[in-house]
Amino acid sequence: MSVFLLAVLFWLAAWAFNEWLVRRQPESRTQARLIGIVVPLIFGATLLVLWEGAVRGFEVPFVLLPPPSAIWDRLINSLPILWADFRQTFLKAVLAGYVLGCGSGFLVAILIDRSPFLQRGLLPLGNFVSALPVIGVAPIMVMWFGFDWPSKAAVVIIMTFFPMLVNTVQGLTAASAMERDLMRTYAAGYWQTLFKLRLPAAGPFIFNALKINSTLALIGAIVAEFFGTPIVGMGFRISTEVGRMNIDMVWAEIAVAALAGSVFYGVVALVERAATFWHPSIRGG
Amino acid sequence: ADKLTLQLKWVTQAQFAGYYVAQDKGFYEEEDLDVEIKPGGPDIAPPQVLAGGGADVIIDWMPAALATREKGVALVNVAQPFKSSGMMLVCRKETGIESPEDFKGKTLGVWFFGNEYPFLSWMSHLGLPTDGGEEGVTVLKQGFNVDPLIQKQADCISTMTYNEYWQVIDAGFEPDDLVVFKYEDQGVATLEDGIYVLEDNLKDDAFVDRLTRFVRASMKGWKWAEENPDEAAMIVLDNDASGAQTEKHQKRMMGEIAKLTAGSNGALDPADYERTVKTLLEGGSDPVITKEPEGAWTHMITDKALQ
Amino acid sequence: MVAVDPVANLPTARPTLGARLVGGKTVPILTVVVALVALWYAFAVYLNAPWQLDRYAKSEREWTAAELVRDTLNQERPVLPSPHQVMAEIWKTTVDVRPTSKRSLVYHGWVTLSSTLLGFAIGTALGILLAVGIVHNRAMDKSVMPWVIASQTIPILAIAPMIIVVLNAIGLSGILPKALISTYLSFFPVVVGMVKGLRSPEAIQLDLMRTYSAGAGQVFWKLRWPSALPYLFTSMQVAVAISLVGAIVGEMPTGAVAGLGARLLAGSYYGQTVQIWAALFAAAAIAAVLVMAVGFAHGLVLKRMGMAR
Amino acid sequence: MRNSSAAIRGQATAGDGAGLPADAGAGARSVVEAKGLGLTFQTGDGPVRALADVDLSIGRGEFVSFIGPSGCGKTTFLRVIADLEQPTAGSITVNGMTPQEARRRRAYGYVFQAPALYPWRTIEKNIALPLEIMGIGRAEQQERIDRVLDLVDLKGFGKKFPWQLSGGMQQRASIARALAFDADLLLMDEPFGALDEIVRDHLNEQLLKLWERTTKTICFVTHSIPEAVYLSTKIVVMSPRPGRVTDIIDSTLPKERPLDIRESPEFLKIAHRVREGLRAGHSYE
Amino acid sequence: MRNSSAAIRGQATAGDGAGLPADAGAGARSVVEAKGLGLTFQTGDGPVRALADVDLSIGRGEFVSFIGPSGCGKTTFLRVIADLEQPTAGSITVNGMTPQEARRRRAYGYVFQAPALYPWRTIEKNIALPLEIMGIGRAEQQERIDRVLDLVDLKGFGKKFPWQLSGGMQQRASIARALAFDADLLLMDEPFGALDEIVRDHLNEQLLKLWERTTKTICFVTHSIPEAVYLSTKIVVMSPRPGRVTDIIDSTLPKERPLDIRESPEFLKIAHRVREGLRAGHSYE
Ligand SMILES: Nc1ncnc2c1ncn2[C@@H]1O[C@H](COP(=O)(O)OP(=O)(O)OP(=O)(O)O)[C@@H](O)[C@H]1O
Ligand SMILES: Nc1ncnc2c1ncn2[C@@H]1O[C@H](COP(=O)(O)OP(=O)(O)OP(=O)(O)O)[C@@H](O)[C@H]1O
Ligand SMILES: Cc1ncc(C[n+]2csc(CCO)c2C)c(N)n1
Ligand SMILES: [Mg+2]
Ligand SMILES: [Mg+2]
Repeated sequence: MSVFLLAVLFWLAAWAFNEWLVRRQPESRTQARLIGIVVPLIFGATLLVLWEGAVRGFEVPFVLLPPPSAIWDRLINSLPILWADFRQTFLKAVLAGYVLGCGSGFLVAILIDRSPFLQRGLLPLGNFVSALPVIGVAPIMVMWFGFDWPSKAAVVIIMTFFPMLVNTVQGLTAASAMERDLMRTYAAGYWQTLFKLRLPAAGPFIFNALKINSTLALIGAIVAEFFGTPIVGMGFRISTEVGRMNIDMVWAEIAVAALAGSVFYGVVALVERAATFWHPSIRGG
Repeated sequence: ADKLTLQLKWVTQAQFAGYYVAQDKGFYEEEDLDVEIKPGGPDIAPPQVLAGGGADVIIDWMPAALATREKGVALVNVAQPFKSSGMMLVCRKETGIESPEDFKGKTLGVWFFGNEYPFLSWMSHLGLPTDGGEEGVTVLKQGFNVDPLIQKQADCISTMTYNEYWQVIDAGFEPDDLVVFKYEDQGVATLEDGIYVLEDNLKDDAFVDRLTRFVRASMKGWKWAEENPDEAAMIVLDNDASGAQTEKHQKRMMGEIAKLTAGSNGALDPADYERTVKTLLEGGSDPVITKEPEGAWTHMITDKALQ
Repeated sequence: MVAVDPVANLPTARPTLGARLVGGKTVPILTVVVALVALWYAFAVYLNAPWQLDRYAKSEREWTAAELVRDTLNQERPVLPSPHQVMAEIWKTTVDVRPTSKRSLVYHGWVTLSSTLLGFAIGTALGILLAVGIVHNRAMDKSVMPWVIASQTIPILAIAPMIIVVLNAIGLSGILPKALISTYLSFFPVVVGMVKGLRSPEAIQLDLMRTYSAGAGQVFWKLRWPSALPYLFTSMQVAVAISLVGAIVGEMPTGAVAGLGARLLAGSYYGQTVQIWAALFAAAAIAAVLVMAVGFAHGLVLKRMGMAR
Repeated sequence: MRNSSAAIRGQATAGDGAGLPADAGAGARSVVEAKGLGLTFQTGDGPVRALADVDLSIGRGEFVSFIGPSGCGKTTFLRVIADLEQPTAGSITVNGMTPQEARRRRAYGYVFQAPALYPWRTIEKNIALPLEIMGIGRAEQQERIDRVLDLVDLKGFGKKFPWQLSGGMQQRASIARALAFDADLLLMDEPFGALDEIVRDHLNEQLLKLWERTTKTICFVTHSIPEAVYLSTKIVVMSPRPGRVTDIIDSTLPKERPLDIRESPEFLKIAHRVREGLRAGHSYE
Repeated sequence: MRNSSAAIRGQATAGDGAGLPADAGAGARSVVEAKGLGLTFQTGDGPVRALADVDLSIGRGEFVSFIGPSGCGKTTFLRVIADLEQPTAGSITVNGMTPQEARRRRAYGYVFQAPALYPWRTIEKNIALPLEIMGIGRAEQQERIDRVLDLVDLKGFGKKFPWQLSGGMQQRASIARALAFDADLLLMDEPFGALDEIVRDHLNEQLLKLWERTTKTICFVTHSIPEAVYLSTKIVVMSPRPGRVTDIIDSTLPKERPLDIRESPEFLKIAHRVREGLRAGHSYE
């Protein structure tokens, strides 16, 4: 119990320290960047300390929730397995599915936009795809595309398709009336208006979808592996090791997923910064 | 009435008919018990539920239970209604597999989630690596159903005598199209569907008393089910909240289950236990358990219950 | 009147009767549906044919193309069930049985829907709250956002069973654990969208507020919130859909007792493809209705705000 | 005070007509021809009549200024010419075609009342926009950009983004954009509203020179009476809600106009007439 | 031509000072006091010096016009007073306080160069915005709204949305918004730029009346020399990049100013001086 209280104390102290850090006027760019990195790290560290404290303080059974220290132990001792799983799930299924899913969501949005007929006919049906639940779709995909990663990629495609579709459709209406009128005065064709005005204006929405999808894709691929897979992959490992009561391994795998997902998201966010630099939310509003 | 929660290993089906019968026929009530039966499902690990306090008693397979015991969750087998194993590996005949020697280079579907231990032990018995190399077998994590065999994605798949095998047959296969390897026949059978509790709880007399009554009533249920398989199946059907089970399938399953429970009065046969442990210990380079377990079973409950 | 039609450059048809039919939703939807169904039948034949041919070969039977098509479309365990099989199943499980029966899709749909809505409501509220914190507090922006992102990379669906066990261990049971899984999934799109939306006001609009020395609350309610609404609704459309996925997945570990998730699972367990597809359709239909409801609310709000031109 | 607009209709005024290319017929000579033009907006709380009964004919090579109280429909009229708004009564032709056809043929350049620059493009790129759409080569684009940037005195700001410029600079950038794209008909909606007198004089001169050199027709909305008189061959005075043409004044000033023509009695006489026409439309006094 | 601004600093000009309330000290009397003020923007391609070395003192009750070429820093200077921009050199006080404190006390009303109306609010609601923020009761809000709508001649447009108004009407709505909220210091950035001469004259008169009636201090950016001369007690002429004060002209016109004062020799003399000062800052000729 006292372990837990100590952890809480640590948390409060770290929080205060963070508050102090972010209120400082950074003297230089590097210092500002450093603060930007240190603050979330401290926050994360306090979460871990709280976790460790809670698990030890309340004597939570190991098979329910292992402490971070045990997970770390397991992590560094299982790097080869973790790497193999990562390659199978992330580098193959997630990336392929993400690219194809976002791409097809985007293309269908354009298609829908291009033809008012389809807009009225296809969009309501697009909503249909939105919630095809993984657990329903995954077995079907295994049936169609086999046990290996293509079936997982297919699940990822289905999961990422809809957020992209909705956001792109909404984004394509984001250009203001006057901006559009300008294009009309040039008698710009559909595609010119699209590429020179409406897509740039839709940028913030599209990146929204890309960000949401970066985490959805990972979840989708992992869950899809519950429904048949060769005996490698992050989802395979998680479900197998739960059954074997190796919960520390499960969390080690989750840690890898979290790291990969965060980096993935971070990369998308960086690209967003560069591509939609003009939007008030990035210019600093 | 005393409350007691039972966590099943899998969804509501005739595999657990004894417990549903005991509840439905009032056997638990007669013992002054108020039993809640929690169906399981894929990814529900009964030992975890037990450790988390979500259940007092669980149904599990012995290999998984022993492995869990090594992980620090002290499971103890207090009763064993299933005498024999229902596990089989079913292969399509056209793959040319006739005996275990032919497995080399083939693709086999296996259940994981703690159900893979019997299979792994068997393979190490045969000296077949399971890493997908030339010299060994390629293993697929098989989903819930028999599709991999039907779709020819796997050469053989795991089945239970009482369930998946019949699904293969229902899918249009003739028994002649199939080659079946029963774990029992291969000498690698391990005990299935036992009743387990936490070791610490056995020190509590009140709990032991409740447990005794539970086992007694449950065995009564099982014996009733063995004698009235069709009615038992209907009871199971009534308890299936998903509304997905069919009468034909459950009746057939009950028939097969009765063959597995036959010969058990509920008390664990130490010989069966020894055989299971031996099989598991022989798991080659990566055995399921590393040392002979101690205190993993007891007759304390069954002795009292079956007086 | 002002030209804001996204396809303003296309020749605008005069509203004749035919055009009005085409201009409405009925004809387009019907056309697309018919096209999809045709495609579906074609695929069903293609995907189910190998097994059927196998059958014919085994029974050494002569067959014609018409027979093949008929048989592939009416298998008991098809790889891809044909539309009429799925429709028949849906009909059987919705109309032919009492809605309260365990065999009724209506019953299972309701079980799923209720935890979806609860989870969605909590998730949206949580997402908005977090976004507000992130936009207003630098410490939160810097420290929480990265972890919100990391939280989503935890495959919650994968550990949903564990979560439920843990929640049960601390005394939460019933609909709430399932709803919490929906919440966990659905709050994220809301956070991402709302952070963007709350930051979308133009500099000059914020400057105006500064000149009034408006408090943070006033800036929020009078400027940031209205500007963020388009982002909020778009995010909510995504969130409600994911929420349903979460609810369905959450049903697996509750012992697959009831709900569309249980239905899907039972379907896969017994290789009942038709049943799977029926449940899938029910889920998709619920999703479509929910998404459209959110979209409809969006339209209403925009209209009230005078922004729908 | 109020001229019968019917009297003016069809009349082929074109300044003193110097240097105009001989054209096929009188019909082709008239660039804009409006007859009984009316436009009513449907708004939430009832219809707003923006234009009513406008009869107007603008010949090739004319410089027509529109002047009238705020909200009287000047912008609306320009937008009708540009096919950005559909009239609800009467008829209008542009170059003898419907406005839509004319727009399709890129008959005009339009300077909006607000700058309408795209925030994701630098000033240079904003000016290049119509040129890109019309498929003009890179080298020529650059040349034109340099020329017009120089013309509006924004040299050195080509690489800046719109939000980094002052209001007047943005306005000038949007003028530059319309000039870069060399249309025969220029529609300018208060282009010099945000500029100081000196720049304005300068740009007035430049615009006159440009107009003299080429055979452009210019429709020019302004609020400055001297500006209208100085620039135009024809001044259209409008009355408020619903916008009607109350006076059409043909300028008697010579085509050659030094800045100090603004002190000539001729000039002051016209200016007085415009002012009177304008005042009649107002409710004050 | 260039006055030494140092000579002017501290001098407590206030027109002919008629009817000003006696104030505690000279410090309190000076509403804006800038010393050596400078502001440099950091942009992607190097710094832009918007203001340099501005020394200026504005007394209570003064009407100060700022005039200068486009992009010279007028807006920037107003924004510094309003605490919307932080100076990078020198110092400035508003009512003897830092601009921030002054802003917190709602010391001023600001009319932006662009209308900055919120698109989701009707005109009435836009005008009500500052009143809501300051917690003024419903009934009084409505009364004030009606009054200012009348003042800017927008009666009957209160229920319209901004995009349903013409450019000039939007501009007037934004003036009305600033007037509804009754601050002692008014900062107006080209408020009448988009209005025709008649309305402009009318509003000029109204503004003068308002200023005479109350003891408001007004900072007024304009591009119109006559407007500046007609309205001001002090005219600040600025030079372009970096914006410096090149001339400060104290008006010798009487406080009572009928419109035809604009033909008086006195008036023309001042206007001439302003024009010269302005011209010096331009590169033409
Ligand atoms: N989209 C619209 N919806 C409804 N009413 C509109 C719309 N656009 C303009 N109006 C109305 O039409 C009338 C004319 O507007 P217009 O913009 O043509 O005026 P204007 O002469 O250009 O004025 P200004 O000099 O102020 O720019 C105004 O009363 C305005 O309220
Ligand atoms: N946010 C900014 N970033 C970079 N440069 C800026 C920014 N705002 C203004 N500038 C620069 O500062 C200078 C002064 O701008 P300011 O808006 O004060 O001019 P102004 O006198 O108001 O001009 P106008 O009469 O055209 O409105 C300009 O050169 C402009 O490019
Ligand atoms: C994910 C998954 N895990 C395990 C099993 C196997 N299983 C556990 S209990 C039981 C009894 C048979 O009815 C069976 C087969 C499965 N099918 N799917
Ligand atoms: Mg206008
Ligand atoms: Mg300015």
